Amino acid sequence: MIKVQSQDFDIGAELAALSHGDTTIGGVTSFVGYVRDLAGDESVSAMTLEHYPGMTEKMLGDIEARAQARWPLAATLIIHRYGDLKPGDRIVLVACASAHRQASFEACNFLIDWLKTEAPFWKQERTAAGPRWVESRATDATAAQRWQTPKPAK
Amino acid sequence: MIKVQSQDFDIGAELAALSHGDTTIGGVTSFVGYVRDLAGDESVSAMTLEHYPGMTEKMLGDIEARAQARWPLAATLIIHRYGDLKPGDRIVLVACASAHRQASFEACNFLIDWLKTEAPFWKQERTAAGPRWVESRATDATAAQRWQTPKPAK
Amino acid sequence: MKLLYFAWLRTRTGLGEEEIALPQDVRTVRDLVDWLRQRGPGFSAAFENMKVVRAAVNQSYVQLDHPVSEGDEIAFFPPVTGG
Amino acid sequence: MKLLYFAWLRTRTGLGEEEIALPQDVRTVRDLVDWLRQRGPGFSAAFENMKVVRAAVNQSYVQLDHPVSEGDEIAFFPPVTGG
Repeated sequence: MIKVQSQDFDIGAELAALSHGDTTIGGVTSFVGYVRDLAGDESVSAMTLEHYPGMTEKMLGDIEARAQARWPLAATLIIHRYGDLKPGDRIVLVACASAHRQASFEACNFLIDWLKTEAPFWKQERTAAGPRWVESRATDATAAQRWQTPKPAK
Repeated sequence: MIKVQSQDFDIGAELAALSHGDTTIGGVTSFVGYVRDLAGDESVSAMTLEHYPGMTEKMLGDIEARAQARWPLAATLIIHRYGDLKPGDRIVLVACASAHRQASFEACNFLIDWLKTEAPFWKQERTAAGPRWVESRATDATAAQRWQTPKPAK
Repeated sequence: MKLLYFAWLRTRTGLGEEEIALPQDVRTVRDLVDWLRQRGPGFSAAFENMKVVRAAVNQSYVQLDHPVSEGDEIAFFPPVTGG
Repeated sequence: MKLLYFAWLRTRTGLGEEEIALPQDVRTVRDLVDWLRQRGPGFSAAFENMKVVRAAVNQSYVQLDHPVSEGDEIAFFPPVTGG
Protein backbone atom coordinates (compact mmCIF):
# COMPACT_ATOMS: atom_id res chain seq x y z
CA MET A 1 0.00 0.00 0.00
CA ILE A 2 1.19 3.50 -0.90
CA LYS A 3 0.29 6.66 1.00
CA VAL A 4 1.60 10.10 0.07
CA GLN A 5 0.43 12.63 2.61
CA SER A 6 1.34 15.82 4.44
CA GLN A 7 0.10 14.64 7.85
CA ASP A 8 2.08 12.54 10.31
CA PHE A 9 1.44 8.80 10.71
CA ASP A 10 1.00 6.48 13.69
CA ILE A 11 3.60 3.73 13.36
CA GLY A 12 1.88 1.36 15.80
CA ALA A 13 -1.50 1.69 14.11
CA GLU A 14 0.00 1.35 10.61
CA LEU A 15 1.96 -1.80 11.49
CA ALA A 16 -1.00 -3.31 13.33
CA ALA A 17 -3.18 -2.76 10.24
CA LEU A 18 -0.46 -4.23 8.01
CA SER A 19 -0.32 -7.60 9.78
CA HIS A 20 -3.85 -7.71 11.17
CA GLY A 21 -5.62 -11.02 10.66
CA ASP A 22 -2.76 -12.70 8.78
CA THR A 23 -1.26 -15.31 11.10
CA THR A 24 1.10 -16.60 8.40
CA ILE A 25 3.26 -13.53 9.04
CA GLY A 26 6.38 -14.29 11.09
CA GLY A 27 8.02 -10.89 10.98
CA VAL A 28 7.64 -7.27 9.97
CA THR A 29 10.69 -5.14 9.26
CA SER A 30 10.12 -1.43 9.14
CA PHE A 31 12.19 1.66 8.58
CA VAL A 32 11.23 5.14 9.73
CA GLY A 33 13.16 8.12 8.39
CA TYR A 34 13.38 11.33 10.42
CA VAL A 35 14.36 14.92 9.71
CA ARG A 36 17.84 15.50 11.12
CA ASP A 37 18.93 18.81 12.59
CA LEU A 38 22.27 18.70 10.83
CA ALA A 39 23.16 18.62 7.15
CA GLY A 40 26.89 18.25 6.71
CA ASP A 41 28.05 20.70 9.36
CA GLU A 42 25.17 23.15 9.05
CA SER A 43 22.29 23.36 11.46
CA VAL A 44 18.86 22.80 9.91
CA SER A 45 15.90 24.58 11.50
CA ALA A 46 13.18 23.26 9.17
CA MET A 47 12.64 21.72 5.76
CA THR A 48 10.10 21.56 2.99
CA LEU A 49 9.57 18.38 1.01
CA GLU A 50 8.35 19.04 -2.51
CA HIS A 51 7.11 16.18 -4.68
CA TYR A 52 5.60 15.43 -8.07
CA PRO A 53 1.99 14.39 -7.41
CA GLY A 54 1.01 11.51 -9.64
CA MET A 55 4.52 10.42 -10.55
CA THR A 56 5.33 9.91 -6.87
CA GLU A 57 2.50 7.40 -6.43
CA LYS A 58 3.42 5.73 -9.73
CA MET A 59 7.11 5.31 -8.83
CA LEU A 60 6.38 4.10 -5.29
CA GLY A 61 3.88 1.61 -6.70
CA ASP A 62 6.46 0.38 -9.23
CA ILE A 63 9.11 -0.07 -6.53
CA GLU A 64 6.62 -1.88 -4.28
CA ALA A 65 5.66 -4.23 -7.12
CA ARG A 66 9.33 -5.00 -7.76
CA ALA A 67 9.86 -5.93 -4.10
CA GLN A 68 6.76 -8.12 -4.10
CA ALA A 69 7.96 -9.92 -7.22
CA ARG A 70 11.38 -10.54 -5.71
CA TRP A 71 10.61 -11.63 -2.13
CA PRO A 72 7.77 -13.66 -0.57
CA LEU A 73 5.91 -10.82 1.10
CA ALA A 74 2.51 -10.96 2.79
CA ALA A 75 2.09 -7.18 2.81
CA THR A 76 4.04 -4.00 2.16
CA LEU A 77 3.50 -0.37 3.10
CA ILE A 78 5.16 2.86 2.04
CA ILE A 79 4.10 6.17 3.59
CA HIS A 80 5.93 9.30 2.48
CA ARG A 81 5.15 12.79 3.72
CA TYR A 82 5.53 16.07 1.90
CA GLY A 83 5.27 19.71 2.98
CA ASP A 84 6.81 21.50 5.93
CA LEU A 85 8.73 19.43 8.46
CA LYS A 86 11.06 20.16 11.33
CA PRO A 87 13.94 18.22 12.92
CA GLY A 88 12.71 15.09 14.67
CA ASP A 89 9.64 14.77 12.43
CA ARG A 90 8.91 11.46 10.71
CA ILE A 91 9.34 11.64 6.91
CA VAL A 92 8.88 8.11 5.66
CA LEU A 93 7.74 4.67 6.80
CA VAL A 94 8.54 1.52 4.86
CA ALA A 95 7.31 -1.83 6.21
CA CYS A 96 7.45 -5.38 4.85
CA ALA A 97 5.61 -8.35 6.36
CA SER A 98 6.67 -11.88 5.52
CA ALA A 99 6.59 -15.42 6.84
CA HIS A 100 10.37 -15.19 6.67
CA ARG A 101 12.51 -12.79 8.67
CA GLN A 102 15.29 -12.33 6.16
CA ALA A 103 12.90 -11.66 3.28
CA SER A 104 11.24 -8.88 5.29
CA PHE A 105 14.66 -7.33 6.08
CA GLU A 106 15.95 -7.42 2.54
CA ALA A 107 12.73 -6.18 0.96
CA CYS A 108 12.50 -3.27 3.41
CA ASN A 109 16.12 -2.32 2.78
CA PHE A 110 15.55 -2.58 -1.00
CA LEU A 111 12.44 -0.38 -0.83
CA ILE A 112 14.06 2.46 1.08
CA ASP A 113 17.19 2.32 -1.11
CA TRP A 114 15.15 2.57 -4.31
CA LEU A 115 12.75 5.10 -2.90
CA LYS A 116 15.73 7.35 -2.19
CA THR A 117 16.92 7.21 -5.80
CA GLU A 118 13.62 7.03 -7.72
CA ALA A 119 10.76 8.65 -5.83
CA PRO A 120 10.39 12.27 -7.02
CA PHE A 121 10.82 14.15 -3.74
CA TRP A 122 13.13 17.11 -3.14
CA LYS A 123 14.18 18.49 0.21
CA GLN A 124 14.74 22.16 0.77
CA GLU A 125 16.44 22.83 4.08
CA ARG A 126 16.33 26.08 5.99
CA THR A 127 19.69 26.94 7.54
CA ALA A 128 21.21 30.10 9.03
CA ALA A 129 22.56 30.84 5.53
CA GLY A 130 19.03 30.68 4.07
CA PRO A 131 17.06 27.96 2.29
CA ARG A 132 18.93 25.51 0.08
CA TRP A 133 18.02 22.49 -2.00
CA VAL A 134 19.58 19.29 -0.73
CA GLU A 135 21.90 17.62 -3.24
CA SER A 136 21.50 13.94 -3.97
CA ARG A 137 24.15 11.71 -2.47
CA ALA A 138 26.32 9.37 -4.49
CA THR A 139 26.07 6.87 -1.59
CA ASP A 140 22.32 6.59 -2.17
CA ALA A 141 22.84 5.65 -5.81
CA THR A 142 25.44 3.08 -4.72
CA ALA A 143 23.08 1.66 -2.10
CA ALA A 144 20.36 1.20 -4.69
CA GLN A 145 22.70 -0.31 -7.26
CA ARG A 146 23.67 -3.21 -5.01
CA TRP A 147 20.17 -4.61 -5.58
CA GLN A 148 20.79 -4.77 -9.33
CA THR A 149 22.40 -8.20 -9.02
CA PRO A 150 19.48 -10.51 -8.33
CA LYS A 151 20.13 -12.21 -5.00
CA PRO A 152 16.82 -12.97 -3.25
CA ALA A 153 16.60 -14.20 0.34
CA LYS A 154 16.77 -17.94 0.89
CA MET B 1 17.50 -0.93 26.45
CA ILE B 2 16.40 -4.47 27.31
CA LYS B 3 12.89 -5.46 28.39
CA VAL B 4 11.85 -9.02 29.14
CA GLN B 5 8.16 -9.14 29.90
CA SER B 6 5.01 -11.22 29.60
CA GLN B 7 2.76 -8.32 28.56
CA ASP B 8 2.36 -7.01 25.03
CA PHE B 9 4.11 -3.83 23.87
CA ASP B 10 3.00 -0.75 21.93
CA ILE B 11 5.33 -0.43 18.92
CA GLY B 12 4.45 3.21 18.24
CA ALA B 13 5.03 4.28 21.83
CA GLU B 14 8.27 2.29 22.11
CA LEU B 15 9.73 3.73 18.90
CA ALA B 16 8.63 7.25 19.82
CA ALA B 17 10.41 6.90 23.19
CA LEU B 18 13.51 5.50 21.48
CA SER B 19 14.08 8.49 19.21
CA HIS B 20 12.43 11.18 21.35
CA GLY B 21 14.45 14.36 21.69
CA ASP B 22 17.41 13.17 19.62
CA THR B 23 17.35 15.06 16.32
CA THR B 24 20.65 13.57 15.18
CA ILE B 25 18.72 10.37 14.36
CA GLY B 26 18.07 9.91 10.65
CA GLY B 27 16.46 6.49 10.73
CA VAL B 28 15.09 3.73 12.92
CA THR B 29 14.96 0.17 11.65
CA SER B 30 12.79 -2.19 13.64
CA PHE B 31 11.81 -5.82 13.47
CA VAL B 32 8.70 -7.28 15.07
CA GLY B 33 8.37 -11.05 15.35
CA TYR B 34 4.92 -12.67 15.49
CA VAL B 35 3.57 -16.08 16.47
CA ARG B 36 2.71 -17.95 13.28
CA ASP B 37 -0.19 -20.36 13.04
CA LEU B 38 1.81 -22.93 11.14
CA ALA B 39 4.96 -24.85 12.12
CA GLY B 40 6.15 -26.94 9.20
CA ASP B 41 2.81 -28.31 8.03
CA GLU B 42 1.15 -28.51 11.44
CA SER B 43 -1.36 -26.01 12.69
CA VAL B 44 -0.40 -24.24 15.91
CA SER B 45 -3.21 -23.17 18.24
CA ALA B 46 -1.05 -21.56 20.95
CA MET B 47 2.47 -21.48 22.33
CA THR B 48 4.33 -20.97 25.56
CA LEU B 49 7.65 -19.18 25.64
CA GLU B 50 9.87 -20.33 28.48
CA HIS B 51 13.05 -18.44 29.34
CA TYR B 52 15.93 -18.34 31.81
CA PRO B 53 15.38 -15.25 33.96
CA GLY B 54 18.67 -13.52 34.63
CA MET B 55 20.61 -15.13 31.83
CA THR B 56 18.12 -13.77 29.28
CA GLU B 57 18.77 -10.19 30.33
CA LYS B 58 22.51 -10.84 30.47
CA MET B 59 22.67 -12.32 26.95
CA LEU B 60 20.43 -9.65 25.42
CA GLY B 61 22.56 -6.98 27.08
CA ASP B 62 25.73 -8.59 25.71
CA ILE B 63 24.30 -8.74 22.18
CA GLU B 64 23.14 -5.12 22.41
CA ALA B 65 26.60 -4.01 23.56
CA ARG B 66 28.19 -5.85 20.64
CA ALA B 67 25.90 -4.06 18.16
CA GLN B 68 26.65 -0.68 19.76
CA ALA B 69 30.37 -1.33 19.52
CA ARG B 70 30.11 -2.27 15.86
CA TRP B 71 27.76 0.34 14.40
CA PRO B 72 27.23 4.04 15.13
CA LEU B 73 23.92 3.77 16.98
CA ALA B 74 22.09 6.51 18.84
CA ALA B 75 19.81 4.07 20.66
CA THR B 76 18.79 0.42 20.67
CA LEU B 77 15.85 -1.48 22.11
CA ILE B 78 15.10 -5.16 22.53
CA ILE B 79 11.77 -6.29 23.98
CA HIS B 80 11.16 -10.02 24.27
CA ARG B 81 8.01 -11.56 25.70
CA TYR B 82 7.61 -14.86 27.54
CA GLY B 83 4.59 -16.86 28.69
CA ASP B 84 1.45 -17.87 26.82
CA LEU B 85 0.99 -16.52 23.31
CA LYS B 86 -1.34 -17.26 20.42
CA PRO B 87 -0.99 -16.92 16.63
CA GLY B 88 -0.75 -13.29 15.57
CA ASP B 89 0.68 -12.15 18.92
CA ARG B 90 3.85 -10.06 18.96
CA ILE B 91 6.85 -11.92 20.44
CA VAL B 92 9.81 -9.63 20.00
CA LEU B 93 10.71 -6.08 19.01
CA VAL B 94 14.21 -5.05 18.02
CA ALA B 95 14.88 -1.43 17.07
CA CYS B 96 18.04 0.49 16.17
CA ALA B 97 18.26 4.25 15.77
CA SER B 98 21.17 5.82 13.92
CA ALA B 99 22.17 8.91 11.99
CA HIS B 100 22.81 6.49 9.14
CA ARG B 101 20.19 4.34 7.46
CA GLN B 102 22.39 1.38 6.59
CA ALA B 103 23.88 1.16 10.08
CA SER B 104 20.38 0.94 11.57
CA PHE B 105 19.44 -1.82 9.12
CA GLU B 106 22.53 -3.92 9.67
CA ALA B 107 22.52 -3.55 13.44
CA CYS B 108 18.83 -4.52 13.65
CA ASN B 109 19.40 -7.55 11.44
CA PHE B 110 22.46 -8.51 13.52
CA LEU B 111 20.52 -8.20 16.80
CA ILE B 112 17.63 -10.42 15.73
CA ASP B 113 19.98 -13.00 14.22
CA TRP B 114 22.04 -13.27 17.40
CA LEU B 115 19.02 -13.10 19.66
CA LYS B 116 17.68 -16.17 17.84
CA THR B 117 20.84 -18.17 18.50
CA GLU B 118 21.90 -16.90 21.95
CA ALA B 119 18.97 -15.63 24.00
CA PRO B 120 17.74 -18.47 26.27
CA PHE B 121 14.11 -18.78 25.16
CA TRP B 122 12.32 -21.98 24.21
CA LYS B 123 9.03 -22.27 22.38
CA GLN B 124 6.55 -24.99 23.14
CA GLU B 125 3.82 -25.16 20.50
CA ARG B 126 0.39 -26.64 21.01
CA THR B 127 -0.78 -28.60 17.96
CA ALA B 128 -3.53 -31.15 17.30
CA ALA B 129 -0.95 -33.84 18.15
CA GLY B 130 -0.30 -32.24 21.55
CA PRO B 131 2.39 -29.89 22.86
CA ARG B 132 5.88 -30.07 21.42
CA TRP B 133 9.13 -28.21 21.90
CA VAL B 134 10.23 -26.33 18.82
CA GLU B 135 13.58 -27.48 17.47
CA SER B 136 16.25 -24.94 16.66
CA ARG B 137 16.80 -24.29 13.00
CA ALA B 138 20.13 -24.65 11.24
CA THR B 139 19.24 -21.59 9.14
CA ASP B 140 19.21 -19.45 12.29
CA ALA B 141 22.76 -20.52 13.16
CA THR B 142 23.82 -19.76 9.59
CA ALA B 143 22.16 -16.36 9.71
CA ALA B 144 24.03 -15.47 12.89
CA GLN B 145 27.36 -16.76 11.61
CA ARG B 146 27.41 -14.39 8.64
CA TRP B 147 28.08 -11.56 11.15
CA GLN B 148 31.27 -13.30 12.30
CA THR B 149 33.27 -11.65 9.51
CA PRO B 150 33.54 -8.03 10.60
CA LYS B 151 32.02 -5.88 7.87
CA PRO B 152 30.45 -2.75 9.37
CA ALA B 153 28.28 -0.36 7.40
CA LYS B 154 30.03 2.42 5.52
CA MET C 1 1.91 19.74 -24.01
CA LYS C 2 2.27 20.27 -20.28
CA LEU C 3 5.65 21.17 -18.80
CA LEU C 4 6.47 20.81 -15.11
CA TYR C 5 9.49 22.14 -13.19
CA PHE C 6 10.44 21.04 -9.68
CA ALA C 7 12.84 22.11 -6.92
CA TRP C 8 15.55 24.51 -8.18
CA LEU C 9 14.39 24.13 -11.77
CA ARG C 10 11.11 25.68 -10.63
CA THR C 11 12.99 28.43 -8.77
CA ARG C 12 15.25 29.23 -11.74
CA THR C 13 12.59 29.13 -14.43
CA GLY C 14 10.17 30.93 -12.14
CA LEU C 15 7.47 28.47 -13.22
CA GLY C 16 5.87 25.43 -11.60
CA GLU C 17 4.03 24.37 -14.74
CA GLU C 18 2.90 25.65 -18.06
CA GLU C 19 1.02 24.57 -21.18
CA ILE C 20 2.78 25.09 -24.50
CA ALA C 21 2.18 24.03 -28.07
CA LEU C 22 4.79 21.60 -29.33
CA PRO C 23 7.43 23.93 -30.85
CA GLN C 24 8.38 23.36 -34.47
CA ASP C 25 11.34 21.00 -35.04
CA VAL C 26 11.16 19.67 -31.46
CA ARG C 27 11.20 15.87 -31.68
CA THR C 28 13.00 14.78 -28.49
CA VAL C 29 13.49 15.87 -24.91
CA ARG C 30 16.91 17.22 -25.94
CA ASP C 31 15.32 19.35 -28.67
CA LEU C 32 12.85 20.67 -26.11
CA VAL C 33 15.64 21.56 -23.66
CA ASP C 34 17.49 23.45 -26.44
CA TRP C 35 14.29 25.32 -27.26
CA LEU C 36 13.65 26.16 -23.59
CA ARG C 37 17.20 27.48 -23.07
CA GLN C 38 16.56 30.21 -25.61
CA ARG C 39 13.61 31.60 -23.69
CA GLY C 40 15.72 33.69 -21.32
CA PRO C 41 18.40 33.72 -18.61
CA GLY C 42 16.24 31.84 -16.02
CA PHE C 43 15.69 28.98 -18.44
CA SER C 44 19.28 28.89 -19.66
CA ALA C 45 20.43 28.80 -16.01
CA ALA C 46 17.96 26.01 -15.18
CA PHE C 47 19.16 23.84 -18.07
CA GLU C 48 22.82 24.85 -17.89
CA ASN C 49 24.11 21.46 -16.76
CA MET C 50 21.99 18.52 -17.91
CA LYS C 51 24.04 16.13 -15.73
CA VAL C 52 22.01 17.34 -12.76
CA VAL C 53 18.63 17.45 -14.50
CA ARG C 54 16.32 14.47 -14.77
CA ALA C 55 13.46 14.28 -17.26
CA ALA C 56 10.20 12.36 -17.13
CA VAL C 57 7.69 11.95 -19.92
CA ASN C 58 4.21 11.00 -18.80
CA GLN C 59 5.57 10.30 -15.29
CA SER C 60 8.29 7.86 -16.38
CA TYR C 61 12.01 8.61 -16.33
CA VAL C 62 13.44 9.05 -19.84
CA GLN C 63 16.75 9.79 -21.52
CA LEU C 64 17.26 12.98 -23.50
CA ASP C 65 16.76 11.18 -26.82
CA HIS C 66 13.20 10.17 -25.84
CA PRO C 67 10.57 11.46 -28.31
CA VAL C 68 8.05 14.08 -27.23
CA SER C 69 4.70 14.84 -28.76
CA GLU C 70 1.66 17.01 -28.33
CA GLY C 71 -0.35 15.94 -25.28
CA ASP C 72 2.68 14.70 -23.32
CA GLU C 73 3.31 15.67 -19.70
CA ILE C 74 7.03 16.48 -19.50
CA ALA C 75 8.75 17.16 -16.21
CA PHE C 76 12.24 18.43 -15.37
CA PHE C 77 13.80 18.14 -11.94
CA PRO C 78 17.09 17.55 -10.08
CA PRO C 79 18.16 14.12 -8.82
CA VAL C 80 15.69 13.15 -6.10
CA THR C 81 16.40 13.60 -2.39
CA GLY C 82 13.42 12.08 -0.58
CA GLY C 83 13.29 9.29 1.97
CA MET D 1 25.47 -25.56 43.75
CA LYS D 2 22.27 -24.67 41.94
CA LEU D 3 21.16 -26.70 38.93
CA LEU D 4 18.56 -25.46 36.46
CA TYR D 5 16.78 -27.39 33.69
CA PHE D 6 14.79 -25.79 30.89
CA ALA D 7 12.37 -26.87 28.15
CA TRP D 8 12.44 -30.63 27.51
CA LEU D 9 15.34 -31.12 29.93
CA ARG D 10 12.97 -29.87 32.62
CA THR D 11 10.22 -32.18 31.37
CA ARG D 12 12.50 -35.25 31.25
CA THR D 13 14.26 -34.68 34.56
CA GLY D 14 10.98 -33.67 36.15
CA LEU D 15 12.79 -30.76 37.81
CA GLY D 16 12.99 -27.04 37.12
CA GLU D 17 15.77 -26.44 39.61
CA GLU D 18 17.50 -28.01 42.55
CA GLU D 19 20.28 -27.37 45.06
CA ILE D 20 22.92 -30.08 45.36
CA ALA D 21 26.28 -30.37 47.07
CA LEU D 22 29.16 -30.65 44.60
CA PRO D 23 29.48 -34.45 44.13
CA GLN D 24 32.85 -36.02 44.79
CA ASP D 25 35.19 -36.28 41.76
CA VAL D 26 33.07 -33.82 39.75
CA ARG D 27 35.44 -31.21 38.32
CA THR D 28 33.85 -30.23 34.99
CA VAL D 29 30.43 -29.88 33.40
CA ARG D 30 31.06 -33.22 31.66
CA ASP D 31 31.73 -34.90 35.04
CA LEU D 32 28.50 -33.39 36.35
CA VAL D 33 26.52 -34.68 33.35
CA ASP D 34 27.95 -38.18 33.89
CA TRP D 35 26.98 -37.99 37.55
CA LEU D 36 23.45 -36.76 36.72
CA ARG D 37 22.88 -39.56 34.16
CA GLN D 38 23.21 -42.14 36.91
CA ARG D 39 20.38 -40.66 38.93
CA GLY D 40 17.65 -42.47 37.00
CA PRO D 41 15.92 -42.97 33.64
CA GLY D 42 14.58 -39.39 33.45
CA PHE D 43 18.07 -37.95 33.85
CA SER D 44 19.70 -40.44 31.51
CA ALA D 45 17.04 -39.60 28.90
CA ALA D 46 17.58 -35.86 29.38
CA PHE D 47 21.35 -36.14 28.90
CA GLU D 48 21.25 -38.93 26.30
CA ASN D 49 22.52 -36.80 23.40
CA MET D 50 24.77 -33.94 24.45
CA LYS D 51 24.76 -32.57 20.89
CA VAL D 52 21.34 -31.09 21.63
CA VAL D 53 22.11 -29.90 25.16
CA ARG D 54 23.67 -26.52 25.95
CA ALA D 55 25.25 -25.72 29.29
CA ALA D 56 25.71 -22.40 31.07
CA VAL D 57 27.73 -21.75 34.20
CA ASN D 58 26.79 -18.59 36.07
CA GLN D 59 24.66 -17.51 33.11
CA SER D 60 27.39 -17.78 30.47
CA TYR D 61 27.57 -20.44 27.80
CA VAL D 62 30.33 -22.98 28.43
CA GLN D 63 31.83 -26.08 26.85
CA LEU D 64 31.63 -29.45 28.61
CA ASP D 65 35.24 -29.19 29.83
CA HIS D 66 34.44 -26.02 31.80
CA PRO D 67 35.19 -26.38 35.54
CA VAL D 68 32.38 -26.37 38.08
CA SER D 69 32.58 -25.54 41.74
CA GLU D 70 30.46 -25.18 44.84
CA GLY D 71 28.31 -22.03 44.60
CA ASP D 72 27.99 -22.15 40.81
CA GLU D 73 24.67 -21.77 39.03
CA ILE D 74 24.66 -24.42 36.31
CA ALA D 75 21.92 -24.62 33.70
CA PHE D 76 21.13 -27.22 31.05
CA PHE D 77 18.83 -26.56 28.11
CA PRO D 78 18.26 -27.32 24.42
CA PRO D 79 19.43 -25.00 21.63
CA VAL D 80 17.41 -21.82 21.97
CA THR D 81 14.30 -21.08 19.89
CA GLY D 82 13.24 -17.56 20.82
CA GLY D 83 12.80 -14.49 18.66
